[in-house]
Amino acid sequence: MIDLYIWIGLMIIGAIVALEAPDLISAVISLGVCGFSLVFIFLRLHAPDLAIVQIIVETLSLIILIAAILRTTREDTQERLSLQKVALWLGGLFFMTVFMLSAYRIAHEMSRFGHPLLRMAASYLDMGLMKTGAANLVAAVILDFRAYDTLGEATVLFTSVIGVMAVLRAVGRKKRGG
Amino acid sequence: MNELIGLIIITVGVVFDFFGVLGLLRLPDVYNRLQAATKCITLGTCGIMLGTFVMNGFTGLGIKALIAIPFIFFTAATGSHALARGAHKFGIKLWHKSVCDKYREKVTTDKGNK
Amino acid sequence: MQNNTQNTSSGMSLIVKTVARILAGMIMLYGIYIVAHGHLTPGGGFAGGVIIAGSFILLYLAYGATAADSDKRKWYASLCESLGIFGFWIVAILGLVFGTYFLFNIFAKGTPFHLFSAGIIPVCNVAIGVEVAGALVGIFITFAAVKLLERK
Amino acid sequence: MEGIAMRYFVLFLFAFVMWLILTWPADWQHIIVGVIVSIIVMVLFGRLAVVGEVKMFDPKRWAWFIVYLVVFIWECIKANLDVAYRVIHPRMPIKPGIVKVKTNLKSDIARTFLANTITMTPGTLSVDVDGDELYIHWIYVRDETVEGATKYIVGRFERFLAKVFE
Amino acid sequence: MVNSIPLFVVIPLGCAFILPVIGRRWERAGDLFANLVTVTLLGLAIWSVRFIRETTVYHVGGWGAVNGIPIGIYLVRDGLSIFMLVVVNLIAFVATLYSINYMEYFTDKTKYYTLFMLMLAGMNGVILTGDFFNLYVFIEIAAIASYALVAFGTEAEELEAAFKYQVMGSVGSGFILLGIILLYSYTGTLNMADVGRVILDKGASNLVWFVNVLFIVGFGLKAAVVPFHMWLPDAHPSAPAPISAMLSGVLIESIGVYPLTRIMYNVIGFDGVLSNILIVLAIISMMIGGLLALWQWDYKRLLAYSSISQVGYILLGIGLGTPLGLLGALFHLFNHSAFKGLLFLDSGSIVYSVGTRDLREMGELDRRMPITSKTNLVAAMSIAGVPPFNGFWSKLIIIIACIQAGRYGVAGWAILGSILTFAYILKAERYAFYGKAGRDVADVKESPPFMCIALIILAVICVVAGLMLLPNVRETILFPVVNTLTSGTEYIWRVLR
Amino acid sequence: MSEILYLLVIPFVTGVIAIFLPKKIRPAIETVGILGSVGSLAYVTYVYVNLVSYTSSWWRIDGLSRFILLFCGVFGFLIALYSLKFMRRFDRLNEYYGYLLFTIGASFGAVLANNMILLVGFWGFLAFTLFMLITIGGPDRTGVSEAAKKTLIIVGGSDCLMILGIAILWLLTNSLRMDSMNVSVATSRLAAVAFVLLAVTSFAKAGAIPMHTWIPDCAEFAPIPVTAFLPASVDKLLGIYLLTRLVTDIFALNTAMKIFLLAVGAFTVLAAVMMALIQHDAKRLLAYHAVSQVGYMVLGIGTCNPIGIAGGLFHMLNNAIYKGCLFLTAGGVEHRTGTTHLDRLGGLAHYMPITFVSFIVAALAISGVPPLNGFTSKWLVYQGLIMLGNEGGKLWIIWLVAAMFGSALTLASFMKLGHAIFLGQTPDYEKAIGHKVREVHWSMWLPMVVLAGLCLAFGIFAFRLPLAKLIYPAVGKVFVPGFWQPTLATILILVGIVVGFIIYLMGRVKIREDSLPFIGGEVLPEEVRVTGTDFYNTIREMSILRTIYSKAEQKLFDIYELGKRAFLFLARGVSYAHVGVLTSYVAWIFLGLMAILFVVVRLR
Repeated sequence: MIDLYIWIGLMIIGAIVALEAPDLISAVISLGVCGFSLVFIFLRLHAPDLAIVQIIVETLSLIILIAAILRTTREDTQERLSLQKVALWLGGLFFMTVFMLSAYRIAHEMSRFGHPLLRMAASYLDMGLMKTGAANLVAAVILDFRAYDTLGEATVLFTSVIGVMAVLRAVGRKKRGG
Repeated sequence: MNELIGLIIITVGVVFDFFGVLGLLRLPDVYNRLQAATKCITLGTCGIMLGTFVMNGFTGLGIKALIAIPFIFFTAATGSHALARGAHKFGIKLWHKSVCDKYREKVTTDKGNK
Repeated sequence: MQNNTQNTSSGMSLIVKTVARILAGMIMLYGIYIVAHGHLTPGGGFAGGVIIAGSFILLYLAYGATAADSDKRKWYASLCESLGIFGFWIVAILGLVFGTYFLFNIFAKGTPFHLFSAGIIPVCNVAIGVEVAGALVGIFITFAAVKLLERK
Repeated sequence: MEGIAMRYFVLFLFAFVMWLILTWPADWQHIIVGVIVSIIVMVLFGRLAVVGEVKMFDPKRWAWFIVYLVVFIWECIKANLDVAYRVIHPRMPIKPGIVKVKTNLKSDIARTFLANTITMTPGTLSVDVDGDELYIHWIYVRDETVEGATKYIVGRFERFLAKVFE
Repeated sequence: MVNSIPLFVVIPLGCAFILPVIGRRWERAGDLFANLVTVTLLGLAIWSVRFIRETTVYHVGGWGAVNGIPIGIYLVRDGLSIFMLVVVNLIAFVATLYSINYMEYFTDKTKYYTLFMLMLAGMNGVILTGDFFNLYVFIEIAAIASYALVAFGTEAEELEAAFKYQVMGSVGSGFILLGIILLYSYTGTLNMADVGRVILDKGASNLVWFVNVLFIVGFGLKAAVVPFHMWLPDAHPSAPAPISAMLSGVLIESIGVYPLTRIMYNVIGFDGVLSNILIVLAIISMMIGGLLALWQWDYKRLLAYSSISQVGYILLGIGLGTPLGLLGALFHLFNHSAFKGLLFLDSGSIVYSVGTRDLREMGELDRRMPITSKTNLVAAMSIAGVPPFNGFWSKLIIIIACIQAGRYGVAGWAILGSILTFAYILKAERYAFYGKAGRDVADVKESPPFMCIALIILAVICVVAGLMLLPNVRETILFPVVNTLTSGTEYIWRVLR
Repeated sequence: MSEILYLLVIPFVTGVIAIFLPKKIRPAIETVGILGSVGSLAYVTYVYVNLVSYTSSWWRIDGLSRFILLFCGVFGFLIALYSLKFMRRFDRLNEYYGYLLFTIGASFGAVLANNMILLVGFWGFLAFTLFMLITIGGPDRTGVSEAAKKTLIIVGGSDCLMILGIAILWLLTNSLRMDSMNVSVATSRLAAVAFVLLAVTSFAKAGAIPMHTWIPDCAEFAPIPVTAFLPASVDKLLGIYLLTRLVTDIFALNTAMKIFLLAVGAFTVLAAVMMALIQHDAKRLLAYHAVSQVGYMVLGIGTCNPIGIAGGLFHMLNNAIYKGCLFLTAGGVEHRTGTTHLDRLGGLAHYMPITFVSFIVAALAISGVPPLNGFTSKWLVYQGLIMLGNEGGKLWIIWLVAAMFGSALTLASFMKLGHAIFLGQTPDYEKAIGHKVREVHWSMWLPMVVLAGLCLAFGIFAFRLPLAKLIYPAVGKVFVPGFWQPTLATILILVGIVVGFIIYLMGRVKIREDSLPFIGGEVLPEEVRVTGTDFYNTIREMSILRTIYSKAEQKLFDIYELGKRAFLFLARGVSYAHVGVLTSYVAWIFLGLMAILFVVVRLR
C-alpha cells in the first residue's frame, strides 16, 4: 500500500510543479511525471490494460504538448508575485484542505480499496455470458444490461458533433438582430 | 525452447531500444536524435514483436505481433521523415558542427525564384 | 481525393502521402475488425470507430487541410454519423415494435465466442462504430475548415 | 480503365488477406464477414491504392523483392550497430549534414520505398523528396557532392527497387 | 400502457437522428418534424396525467431484478415525473411553434431543430430515469445540446457566453458525477431506489452527507442557485429566444431542481439540515437575482436574472418540506415555466422586430406590437404575482406555507423578493412598452403568425393556470404530485415492488 | 348567492366584451361601457334594496359592505358618463372601458368577499386595473409610464404584505372566513404584526402616509376620469372599508395599535396638506388633498369608538363625492384649456360658470365649511377624538389640534386654487391654445353638478339622509352629543378658518410689498403675470419648512424613492461581484461549496 502513496505523492508534486514552473517545457515534463506515475498506479492495481492505454495517451499528449510549445514559445511570461495570486493560492490551498478533510472523514466508510462492493455487479459477473452470449463482459454490460446508457453516450457524442458543427458555421444570422 | 529463443530475441530488442534511448540523450540535434530513435527503436520493437511471435507461435496473438512488424517499419520510417522535414521547415537549425545543408540552399533558392 | 493525389504543393511530402495511401485501407480494416469483435475481445464500437476515423484523418493530414475542406465530405461524415446512431436507435426500438421491451436483446444469442453471437450487441457495435467514425471525421473537417477560414 | 479496376482488386486481395491474418484461425463466419469488409475497404480506398499494382502478378518481381528484403534487413542491422557504435563511443564520431542525391526511379511507390529504405539504413535519414532529388540527413558525411552521395546512399538499393517496381 | 414510457425519449431522439439526413435537401423538414414530435409528446404527457396516482416502472431491455436487486436500468413514471413531463413538453411545443418563424433569420435551421430535439430528449430522459448514471448521461445530453444552442448565433459574445456556461456546467457535472461515484462505492448499485434502500439499511453516514453537499452544488449549478448562478445571465440571453425560453423555463428546472428534489426527498431522505441549507440558498437566490435584475438594461439579461430569483422561490417551497410548501413550489415551477417562457418569447419578438435588447432603445411598443405587448403584460403580471394570473397563486401558497411552517423571517424575505420582482419587471414593462421610444419605431411591425400563436397559447395558460387550484381539480392533478414527494422514501418500495 | 354572482358577472362580462371589441368602432365601445356601468349601478341598487344581509363561506353582505357597494356602482356610472366626451381623444378606448368595468366588478368582489383569499385576489386585481388605466395615459409618455410603474410597485408591493398578513391570520385562527375571526392584538405579537401589515395595505390603497406617494404622480399623469375614479373615490372606499373591517370585525385593538393609527392619520392630514400648499399643478394639488383627507378617515376609524368610525366612514363618502367633483372640474378645465398648470390659468369663472360653481361648492365642502357635508363628517371625527379623551389618555388633544389645523390649511390651499384657476388674471388663452374657452359638454358637467348637489344634500340633511340610511346600518346607531351646541369643536373650526385667512393674506401682503416697486405702472406682460401660486412661496420660504420642502422635492420622504435608492445601492454592490471573469466565477462556486460543507459540519 505504501508504494501507492508514494506514487500519488509524486503525482501531486508533479502537478504542483507543472502549475508553478516558470518554463513551459518544464511544466509539460512535470505533467508527464504526473501521468506516468498514474501508469505505475494502474500497474500496481492489476490493471495492465489501463496502464497501456495510459502510456499511449500520456506519450501522445506529451508529444503534442511539446510540439505545441515548440511551435509557440518556450518561455512563459514572467509574472510577479501579485496579491491576487497569493490570495488565489491561499484560497485554493484552503479549499483543498477543507475538501480533503471532508474526504478523509468519509474515506473509511467506502468499501475497502480494490475490493468493490458487489451488489449489482455480482449479477453481471454471474450471468453476463449466459444471458447475453457476449464473451466480452464489458460489451455485455454496456450494450445489453445498460444499453440505454450507451445509447445516451452515443447521443452525447452525436450532440457534441452536431453542436460543434452548428457553432462553427461561417454565417450565423441572416438579418439584423441580437 | 521457443520460449528461450523468444526471450533471447526480446532481450536483443530491448538492448537496441536502450541504445536508441542513449542516442536520444547523447546526440546533439533533432536530426541526429531522429536517426538514433528511428533505427534502434524500430529494430528493438521489431525484435520484441518477433520474440513474442516465437514464444506464442501461430496463435491470434503471435500472428498479430508478426504483422505488426512491417507496419512498424513503414510508419517509423515515414514518421521520422515527416518529423525531420517538419522540423526543418519550422526552422530548427542543424548542429553547429554540421558540414553542409543542401536542403536549406534549395529552400532559399526556391524562395528567391518566387 | 483523386484530384489531389499528384498535388505535391499542399500537405506533407510524397513519402508520407504514399504511405498514407497504402496504410489507410489497412487501418480501416483494423478498425472494422475491432468493431466487429467488440463482443468477443476488448474494444467495440467506440474504440473501433476512432480507428476508422483515424484512417480518414491520416489521409487528410497527409494531403493537407485543403483536401479535407469540402462541403460534400462534411456532409458524408455527418450522414455516416446520423445514420449510424439512427441504426442504433432502430435496433433499440425493435423491441418496442415487436412488443417486448425497449432495447430488448431481440436477436438470437448464438453460440458464445463466435462472431455471430450475442444478439444485438454486435449490431449496436457496428452502428456505434459508424457513428463515432463519422463524428470524428466530421469534427476534424469542421476544424480544418475553421483553420482555413482563419488563414484567409 | 483496366488499371483502376486492377487497383480495386489488388486492394481487395490485400484487405482480405489482412482480415484472415487478423482473425486467425478463420472460420466460415469470419470469411463471410471478411469478404464484406474487404469490399467496403475496396470501395472506399480503392481509388487511392498505389499506382503500378498491375505488375504484382509477375513472380520475377516477387523474387527480386525477396532479394531486396534480405539486403534491406542486413543493412538495417548494420545500421543499428553503426548507430549503437556512434552513440556508445565516448567522442561520438559524427559529422552530420544534409546532402542532395538523385534517383532514377520514377513511380511514387518506388521512390517511397527508396526513401524509407534510406531512412532505415546506416546514418541516413531522408528529409524531403522533390521530383527526382532526395535530401538526406547524413550522420557522417563522406561526400558532399551529389554524385558521390548518390553512389554511397542510393546505389545499394536503387537497382533492386527498379527491378521490383519499375 | 407501460410501453408509452420510453417513447418520451425515443421519439425526440429518433427525430434528432434522422433530421440531419433528411433536412439537407428539405428545408422545412425541421419545422414539420419537430412540431409533430412536440405535439405528440405533449399529447402523450397529457394522456399520462390519468396515471398520475400510480407508479409505473419500466425495465429497459427487460432486465428486471435478480434476487431483489435491480440489474438493468429502470424508468419510473410517477406523479412527479408526469407533472414535469407536462411542463417540459408544453414549453417545448410552444417553443417549436415559435421557432417556425423566429428561426428564419438564423442559418441552418435543421441543426437547430436537431439540437432542440436532443435537449428535449435529455430533459425527458432525466425526468423519467430511475438510475443514477443514466441521470448523469441524460443531464449531459441536455446540457451539451444547450451549450451549443446558446452559441447558435455564433457571434463573439455568444461564443463567450457558451464557453463560460460550458466550463461552469462541466464543474457542476463533475460534482454530480463525483457524488454518483461515491454513492456507487458506498452502495454498490446505481438504481436510485436500490441506493435509497441501502442507505436506509446502513443509515445516513458522513459519506451520504458529503454526497448531499456535492449534489446541492452540482444540481444547484445546473439550477443556477446563487452562488452557483454566474453562467446563467450570460448564457440565457445569448441563446435564440425559443431556446432562452426553454433554458430558463424548463431546463434549469428539469436538470437542476427536479433531480435535486427527487434525490433529496425520495432517495436520501429529507431532513432539517437540508431544509435549512436549501432555504438559505433560496433566499440568497431570490434577493441577489432580483437585485441584479433591477440593475439591468438588457431585457433578456434582466429576465435571466429574474429566473435566478424565481428558482429561489421554487427552492424555498421545496426547502420548507411541508405539503403546502411543496404544492407551492411545484405550482410555481409550472407557472415559472409558463410565464418565463412567455417573457423570453416576447423578448424574442421584440428582438425580431426592433432589433435590440436594450430597454432604453425600446418604447411605445404597445401600439406597434399589440399582441406582443399584451402577452408580455400577462406574463409580467404573472411573474409579479398579480391576481388572477398564475404567479399570484403560487406566491400566495409559498408565503402561506412559510408562515405555516413557522418561518416568519423567511416569509418576510419572500415578500421582499416579491416586491423586488414588481420593481424589475415593471421597469421592463415601462421601458419596453409604455415609455417613450428611444429610437424610431415607426416601421416596427407585429411578429409573424406562428410566433403570435405561440405567444397567445402561453398567455392563455398564464391566465387560466390558477384554475388548477380549484377544489376537485387540485385533488386530481396537484395533490398526487405532492404526495409523491411527501411520502418520501416510500418511493423505494413503489419502484422495487 | 346568485344575486351576488350576477353582481360580478355584469361588469366583468361587459368588460371583456369591451376589451375585445376592435379599437376602431368607438361608438360600440362607448355603448358597451355605458351599458355595463348602468347595468352594474342598476343591479347594485337592486341588491342594496333587497339584500340586507347575507353570509356564506365565500361572500358576505352586511351594513358596511352594502353602502360601499352602492357607491362603487354610483361612481362607476358617473365616471363612465364623464368619460364619454373626455376620453374621445384617447387611443386605447376599448381597454379603457374594459378596465373601468373590471374595476367596478373587482371592487364589488373585494367588498363582497368573505374569504381572505378572495379578498386579496380582487384587491390585487384592482391594482392591476389601476396600472392599466394609468398607462392609457396622457401626452407625456415617460411620466405616464413612470407613474404607472410607481403605482403598481407601491400598491402591488403592499398586496404582498397583505398576503403575509392573511397568512398570519390563517395561522392564528385556522380559518380564512372574515366573519368568523376575532383576533385580539394584545394576545400575541403575531397578531399585532398581522394587523400592521393589513393596515399598511389599506393605507396603500387609500393613500395614507407613508404609502401615499403614488397618488400625486398618478393624478398628474393619468387621465382625469381615472384619477377621479380610482385614487380619489373607489380606492379610498376600499381602503377605508378594509380598515374599518379590521378595526371592527377582525381585530380587537389595544392602545398601542390605536395610537399607531391615530398617529398615521394625524401625520397624513398635516404633511399632505403642507405639500398641497406648494404645488403648481392643479391635479397634483388635488391629489395631495386626497391624501390629506385620508388622514381624517384614519383618525376617525383609529378612535375605535362608534362616533369616530361613523365619522370616518362618512368622511370617506363625502371625500369621494367632493374629491370626485373637484377632479372632474379640474378635468373640465384641462379639457378646455389643455393644461392644469396653475401658472398658466386664471379667470376661468367667467367662461365656465357651471364648473366654477361646482368647484366652489366642493372646495368649501372639503375645507369643512358648514353646512356642507365635509363639515359634518369632520365634526363627527372631532367628536370621536374627544370621546377618546373621555375614555382616558392624554394624546387625544394632539390629534384634535392636528386635524383642525389641517382643516385650516386645506381652506387656505383651496383659496389659492380657486384664485389661480377661476379668478385672478386671465392669460391669453387664444394665443396659448388657439380657440376660445367654453363651458364643457353637458355629459361632463352633469356629473360635477350631481356631485356638488350631493355635497349640499349630504351636508344639509346629514343626519336624516346619509348617516341614517348609510352609516348607522354599518356601525350601529350613534348618539351624537349636542350637535348645535357651541362646543370646543365648532369654535376650533372657526378658529381654523380664520387662521387660513390669515395665512392667505400673509402671502398676499408680502408679495405686494416685494413686487409692486418693480412692476411700477406698466401694463403687465404675459411673462410677469402674478399668479396664484406665487403667493404661497412665502410659506415655502419659512426657514424650517424650507429645508423640509426641499428634501421633499428631492423625494426624500417618498417610500418608493427610498426603497429604490436602497435597492439600487445594493444592486450596484452585488453587480460588482459579476465581473465576467470566469476564474472568479469558478472561485465563487468553490466558495459556495465550502460554505455548505461548513454548514453541514456545524449542523451535524
